[in-house]
Amino acid sequence: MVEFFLNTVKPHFNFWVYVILMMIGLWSLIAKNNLIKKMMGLAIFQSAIILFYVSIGVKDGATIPVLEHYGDYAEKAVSAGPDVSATESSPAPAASNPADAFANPVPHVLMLTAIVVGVATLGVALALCEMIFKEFDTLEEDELLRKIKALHDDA
Amino acid sequence: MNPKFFASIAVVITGLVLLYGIADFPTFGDPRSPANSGVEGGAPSTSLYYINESYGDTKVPNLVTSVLADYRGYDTMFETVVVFAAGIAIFAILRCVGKDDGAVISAPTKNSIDGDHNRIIVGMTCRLAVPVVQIFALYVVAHGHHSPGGGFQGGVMLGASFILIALAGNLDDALGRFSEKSYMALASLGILIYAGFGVLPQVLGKNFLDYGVLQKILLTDGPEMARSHSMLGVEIGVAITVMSIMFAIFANLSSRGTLKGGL
Amino acid sequence: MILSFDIIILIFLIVAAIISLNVKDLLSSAMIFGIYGFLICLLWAEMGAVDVAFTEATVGAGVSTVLFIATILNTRRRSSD
Amino acid sequence: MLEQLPAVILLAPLFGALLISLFGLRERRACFPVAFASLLIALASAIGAGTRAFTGGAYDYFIGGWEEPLGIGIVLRVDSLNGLLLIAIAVVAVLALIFTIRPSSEKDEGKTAYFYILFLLLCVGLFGITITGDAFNLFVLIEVSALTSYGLVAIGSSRRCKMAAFHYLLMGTVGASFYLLGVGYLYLKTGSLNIQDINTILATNAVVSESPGVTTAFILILVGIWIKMAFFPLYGWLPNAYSYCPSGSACLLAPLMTKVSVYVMIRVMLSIFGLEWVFGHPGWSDLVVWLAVIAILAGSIMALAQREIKRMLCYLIVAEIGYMVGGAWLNDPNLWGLTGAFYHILADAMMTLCLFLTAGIFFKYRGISEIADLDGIFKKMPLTSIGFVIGALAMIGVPPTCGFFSKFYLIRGGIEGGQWEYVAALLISSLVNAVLFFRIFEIAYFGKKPAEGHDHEHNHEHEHEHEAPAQTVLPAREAPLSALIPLLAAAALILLVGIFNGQIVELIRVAFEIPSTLVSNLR
Repeated sequence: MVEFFLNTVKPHFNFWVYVILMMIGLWSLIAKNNLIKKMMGLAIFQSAIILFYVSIGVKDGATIPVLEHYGDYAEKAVSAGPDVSATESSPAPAASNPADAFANPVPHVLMLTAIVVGVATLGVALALCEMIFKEFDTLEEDELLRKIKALHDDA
Repeated sequence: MNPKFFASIAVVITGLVLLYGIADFPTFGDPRSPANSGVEGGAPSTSLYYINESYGDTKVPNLVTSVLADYRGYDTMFETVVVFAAGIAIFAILRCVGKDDGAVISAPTKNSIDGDHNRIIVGMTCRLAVPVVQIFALYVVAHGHHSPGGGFQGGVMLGASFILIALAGNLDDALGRFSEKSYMALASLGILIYAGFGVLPQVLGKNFLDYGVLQKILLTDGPEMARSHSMLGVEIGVAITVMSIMFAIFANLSSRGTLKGGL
Repeated sequence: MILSFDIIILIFLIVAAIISLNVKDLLSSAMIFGIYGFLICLLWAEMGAVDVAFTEATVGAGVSTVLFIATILNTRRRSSD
Repeated sequence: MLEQLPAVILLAPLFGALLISLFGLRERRACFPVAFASLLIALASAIGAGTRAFTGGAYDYFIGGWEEPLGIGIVLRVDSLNGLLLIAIAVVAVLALIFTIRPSSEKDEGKTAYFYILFLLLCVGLFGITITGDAFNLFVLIEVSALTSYGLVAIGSSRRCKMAAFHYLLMGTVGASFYLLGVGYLYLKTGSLNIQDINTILATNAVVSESPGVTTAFILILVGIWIKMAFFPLYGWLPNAYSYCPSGSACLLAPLMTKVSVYVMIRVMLSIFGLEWVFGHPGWSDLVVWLAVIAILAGSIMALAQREIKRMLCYLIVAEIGYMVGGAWLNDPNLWGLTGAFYHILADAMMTLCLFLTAGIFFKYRGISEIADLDGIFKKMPLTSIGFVIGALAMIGVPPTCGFFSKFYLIRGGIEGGQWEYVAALLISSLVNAVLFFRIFEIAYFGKKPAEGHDHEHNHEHEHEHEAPAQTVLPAREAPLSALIPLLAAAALILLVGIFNGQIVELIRVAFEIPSTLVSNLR
């Protein structure tokens, strides 16, 4: 058990947790009855994807992707190119490439976009929830389906 | 068929597929992984290019800002368009202009967050907090080149400051400062600023969003500084749109589209 | 990145997700969802993704919780599950 | 100026939408001309950009001028495949827009500006999906088109469209999220987001392309797109969303949304993973083709059971999706099948537009939503009926409409791939379509007046548009020009796409890199 954890789970711990969060979100998306609970499930589902992406860009011992945060790296990188060895003040353990001192910025950029998309979707969904409540006076899915079916039978 | 049973099966299958894919991932935090430094034997990944070259290209120390607003600026423009589209979709769904719809809803909501006895303290605290929040939000927008932050975060904070006014006092108070007409105009103005910074280089004979050529207009030392300044302009556009739409979404959601009463 | 910190936050994250989905009072559920957003914001900051953390703090813990609360107060507070 | 055209295609509708949101709320009459002008500009630049790709081969447009090294910026790539699709989208959008000149009722007046903004932004999203060369940018544009289509579905005043839109939103978001996740797996394995770059890495690096991570990425992307396009087991959202939304929205959504998703699937198979990689996995093709067969049969059978015109058309869309997915997945990258699938995207966009326009006209101007109420409609609305007949014949697959040629290519692909179940399903589906539409022709031409017809005909969620309780009382009145022009244009396009199928297929084959000697055999 412990060995399995150390060998299989620990090197990919973030990825395992992302799968678990994703399963929680997806399950409540399908199985929960209340529409707002469904939306919470969807939000958790999306944040799991963000967790996955951000985990891609993590480097051991790297700092945040702001060059100023790191002394005169910017000038050095520009003047000497990517071949200079790690600077003295580097907290990175024997980084062979100075670029290893910074986390990968690409997933961060992508996830900024994804978070925005997520909140936009959430807003539209909540607006739909309010309209559904106004029309049918409930947000429970089984009741809604019953009322819609009654509507259809009347017609 | 029981939906919970069905859900469990679907979720377990998805989880197994995902775990199958994880099995041969590089170790978490490995700087030599393909995403961080390129496929073995292939060209170095783009992230290395950004870390090594983007300061020379754009003179912006915050890599996320430079990638977001310049290299992948096209994405960011559509991210703003997504926010705008969501706002318009919400107005289309909720906004009721007719009079008959308003009458049903204007009944007082019984389960508001607090009673009247807290109103004065909360109101005064928020009144003091709002200017500070707004100043900080402007700082976040303007300082996105050098520190975490940028148009989107600053825009959300500006929007949140108006939401704070609406939450502490009432919605009419906030709408008095930021009316429907102005948030519609500002929302489209923001994207117009962004797209304008994209179209201007086209007029000057370069590709869409090629800020470097703007040095003739912005009178900067070289294309790098032109990119840096254009990024600031673009971030301001994003902030304006996001601020208006965030507040507009709250105003419509909290009043069920009537823009009267609120929470 | 600090692995022990990472693991602790991730475990809290799962707990917060499960609780927020299982509380029957939607208003408390939304508040716990705000806590979830804040935890995940801490996680981003700890993983070096400061810009994402900033966005998550303003959006996940801030605006989306407010939107949830606005909707819940305009609809019904109790949920059947 | 000519090299700027790929960007102009997107920018024209975007600026149109912004202009409407700045001025359209006050000046409602300005909305339509602005939208129309911007879509015409988009159409013109789509034709320009497409022509350049047809004559000079595929070319790139680097956003921001970031060319080297490949993948640091975002690139728009136009080849003959998406050149054709761009023109088709622009044409369908223009025609659907003309149909919306007259708002369907008084109550919708206040939402006119919002409707046009969403309409134009949806076009922006669809153009962007078609033209982009970046895997993540594709996700962002999918979300642009998705959010606007939720708004377009929910903008109607019927009671049920909100619930339909909510389900559509849940399914659509899950689909887009799966796609995003798949792109993440690919990014983790290859370190790139550029479609061309990923393709090169997968083609040259066997270690990467055989890893389980890439396989998972493919499965996730495929499932995500299948949810978006309503492929068989995941189609649940489509009939409600498209049949309860307003007619104006349906005429844009039904022809385009699912077809563009099919295009994305073909693009993923062709340009990201490469056909050799996809068909290098034995068994996948058979599995997907069997799913497609089930989709075709299920869609056709459920279409037979429907009483409402729009719902029947929605289930036909489910069947048509089966055609295209099955055609694209026929054995050993089957060139006939792929060509047929892509040609069917264009053909089906026109056919669906034509039929949804007719359904919209019947509903909007006569208040008819059920098949049984169509009796004698051919005599009352002869021009509308011509359009309807042409659309229906194309759906059945009668030459020289485009429906015949696409089915011809697909069936030939099925025979060459040796997948007879697909051929059989296609033939059965054509037969079912024939039964369906000839039943309607019978009712509409000879008139059938059963006593049971009046009990169930009025769904009261459509009450806002029901100005005609008894159809027989109405005088013989043709639909107005604003509805007839797009309908007849769509009908003409069905015939034109059919007659000029040789040229179109040649263009499609160029993209699949097939020597054009094969094409000459088919004529």
